[in-house]
Amino acid sequence: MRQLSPAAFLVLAAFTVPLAVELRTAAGLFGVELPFVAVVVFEAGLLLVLTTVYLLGRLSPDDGEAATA
Amino acid sequence: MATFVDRYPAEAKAIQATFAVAFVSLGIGALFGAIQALHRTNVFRFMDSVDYYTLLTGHGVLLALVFTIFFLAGVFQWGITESLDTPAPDIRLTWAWVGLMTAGATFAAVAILAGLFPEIPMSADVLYTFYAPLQAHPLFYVGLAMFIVGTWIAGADWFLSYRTWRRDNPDERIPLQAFMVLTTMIMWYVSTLGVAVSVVFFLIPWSLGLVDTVNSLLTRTLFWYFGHPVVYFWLMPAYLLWYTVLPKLAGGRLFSDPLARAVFVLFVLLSTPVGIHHQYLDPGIAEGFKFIAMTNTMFLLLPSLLTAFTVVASVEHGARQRGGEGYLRWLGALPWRDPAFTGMALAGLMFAAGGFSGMINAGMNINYLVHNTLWVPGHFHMTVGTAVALTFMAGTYWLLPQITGKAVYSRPIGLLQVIVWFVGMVFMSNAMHRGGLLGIPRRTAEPQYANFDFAAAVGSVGELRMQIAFGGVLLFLSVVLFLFNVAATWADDRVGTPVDDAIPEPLSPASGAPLVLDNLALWTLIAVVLVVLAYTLPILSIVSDAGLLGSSTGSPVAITLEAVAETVAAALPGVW
Amino acid sequence: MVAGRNSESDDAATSSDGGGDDGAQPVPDGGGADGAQPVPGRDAIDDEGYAIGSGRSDVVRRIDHDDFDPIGTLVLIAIYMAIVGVMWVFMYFVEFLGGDLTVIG
Amino acid sequence: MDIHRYEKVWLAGALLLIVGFIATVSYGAVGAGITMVNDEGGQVDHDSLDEHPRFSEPGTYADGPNEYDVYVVAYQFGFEPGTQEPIRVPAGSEVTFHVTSRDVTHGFQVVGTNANTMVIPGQVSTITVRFDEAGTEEYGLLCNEYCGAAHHAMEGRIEVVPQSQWNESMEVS
Repeated sequence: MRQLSPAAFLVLAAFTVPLAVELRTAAGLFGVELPFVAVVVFEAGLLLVLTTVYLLGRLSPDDGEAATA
Repeated sequence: MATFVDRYPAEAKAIQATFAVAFVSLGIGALFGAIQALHRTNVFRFMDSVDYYTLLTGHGVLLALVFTIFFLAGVFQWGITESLDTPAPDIRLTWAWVGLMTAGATFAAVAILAGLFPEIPMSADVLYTFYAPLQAHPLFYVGLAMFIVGTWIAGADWFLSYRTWRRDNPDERIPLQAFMVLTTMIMWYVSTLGVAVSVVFFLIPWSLGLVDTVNSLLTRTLFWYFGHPVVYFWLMPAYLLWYTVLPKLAGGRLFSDPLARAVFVLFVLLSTPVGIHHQYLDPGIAEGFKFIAMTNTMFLLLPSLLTAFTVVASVEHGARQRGGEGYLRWLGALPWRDPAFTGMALAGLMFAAGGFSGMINAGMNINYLVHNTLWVPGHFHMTVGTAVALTFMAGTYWLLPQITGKAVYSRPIGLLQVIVWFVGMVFMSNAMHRGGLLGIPRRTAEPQYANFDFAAAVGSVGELRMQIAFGGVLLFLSVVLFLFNVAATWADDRVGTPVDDAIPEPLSPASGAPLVLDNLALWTLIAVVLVVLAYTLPILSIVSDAGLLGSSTGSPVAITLEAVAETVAAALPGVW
Repeated sequence: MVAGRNSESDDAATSSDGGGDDGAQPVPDGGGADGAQPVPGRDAIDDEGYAIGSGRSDVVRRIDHDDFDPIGTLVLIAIYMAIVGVMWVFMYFVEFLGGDLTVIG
Repeated sequence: MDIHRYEKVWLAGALLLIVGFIATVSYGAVGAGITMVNDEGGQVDHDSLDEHPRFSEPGTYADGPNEYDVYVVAYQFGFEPGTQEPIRVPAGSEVTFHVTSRDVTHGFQVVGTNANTMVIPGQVSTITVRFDEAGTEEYGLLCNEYCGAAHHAMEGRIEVVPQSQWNESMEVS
């Protein structure tokens, strides 16, 4: 599990926001009407994944594998 | 290791003054912004809607003119002194423009804020664009004029430093930062002429009652003659930081000095003959003039698109030097924990998005779709409100230590601050763009109308309002964190090396740039010719149509609750 | 976030920060070809081992003009170009021309 | 000056993008026939609109088969007609709005549509749009340029009346 610095964690968290906000528009283009909660859930999901990656990175030592942005 | 303040203490003092004024107006302007975001979305209101426009005027003038221009004046003074390694010709001259600009800004601010107090017979609720015949108190126009003249003296100050340097270095290339400052000021001199004529020859005499009428379309056209270049006046210092500082922060070097120069020359040439694209939907201007303005505007995209490549390439160079690999994985190798770097990077990213909505605004007939809708403030909160403002805040984390000799109080707070700004702006400006497409107008205090509702295709208008309010609150929070960090830094003690302030040489050096690029006189001449070509006929036809002074008598912005009550009452019959 | 690092800087990578210059020895002349001031010394560095603007201090190799091709930039820019193109067509032909009451005179 | 080949590629792409934008807009003007608000409306003396043949009695004027002219005066803070009583236009007709201001600069936007123009004192804005037979029956109207203390209350309505129900009483003549 590669390491995420606190900074990287924050920056990535910031990037999840536009994704979540635009989720419904994207769905709307395919005629899918997503409720507002869907957006909240989606954002929460993204943050959860990110947090897990971050914590795992804290626990397990870095195997020196390269980063993915 | 000595930094700027140790080498140029006198200049540093003056820069500290301009930064101080900039940050104070940033605080006030941001507070107004937060109040507006909550008021017009009907989330939280404590004032009457008529006061909304007073705050809106304050928000626009304090942030778009005072914060940006005072900060960039500091950056330019730093850039000139540092890159030419030449002290100000006479520090009293420097303090003269700092003083004049401050006095002018204060006058304008007083005239605006007086509008909040009915007992004071003074108001200037004319918004940042002060379209006649809406009439502000003379103090407002006088303040603006003093402010502009102050910037002219500042420019003269910098050209004098350049002359001194040139005398000692007859055959050198102009150092890049100095080149950027000088070209930007040339653009500024050319473009401020319009607003100066409008304010000094028409609006001041008219507000003093010396002349009875103005030609609304003429003063409006003169305003936009200046109103578009001014956005480049905000943007150029951000570009200066992106070109010369960001690569260094990323651990790299500027990809190409010659291209950076070419880009600034293009801005000198094309920034001004485009103003009419703000008047696509104005009567009294032939479609042909609008089309010419559009083609100029579209080609003005070129320098910004080139900047995108050069700056990103310079940042990539840093990432590669820091061990970055792959097509995109290198992004991970960047120093994201540096608030100065991260702030500028996020600002650049958002500028890419704001650039797109700008392309839409530039399209002549598609303007029917977005003109004066919420889309427009959505656009400029991404550009001047983030590309410029966030870059300035990020730059502060790197510049403030140099001009105060003090290390930044807290890097983590700084990082949090720039990220909160980014997130807040995503919420607010995204919702504004969407709202605009639904036909929600800009510059209004009320979210709802009596005769109709706005229909949202995806989601609901209510959600858009919530996003605007939430984003506005985050943005205000970000400014609070920023100002706290700045104040705490300022209150700290001097340290030996507050910051790593070395700027590495460009990968592709100035020597590769054609000498003609440094021929400032030539570019000035061509710029003037282009302006004459683009504006002579429109101005002549506007004047011959409605006369130099037109027929619009003043309409002082009176804030009376009765007027509002009557109008609302008048509008209601439409409903029932 | 932490770069893929070469072995000599692993200790930095495993430490609690992403870009600190602890461990990672800056290459001679701090990576910048400027050769002006050196990278700030420890005394100048805040408690978290960091001075703002010291991106140079994590430089692990020096890349000069001739051996640098900004392929990553080209990729990013191409993606941007594609997005802008699609969005423009959508905005103009769907949002605008698809709209009601278009001005024809 | 040496420019990296990637940057040359980008430069070409950027120029292509710019030319593409201009081409699209030109298509809109020539192909789709979209006309900009321009100087055709001419000028009026906004202080003596009551002496103007049409603005003195603003409203809908019949002007040839299925062609109508609607004269609207914008003022602080409303439209005449539009605010007190709605603007009425027949469905399935081509309508030219002639809008001017009695006092300050206003905006004239038919909510949620492309009918949108500035209204500047002394100038007449003219925009022609087509109201389809099967189109919307009612539109909102708003001022989208700040015009003073009660700007947010400056609004109105446009009623699209089916041809069958359209009668002389709805016209000024």
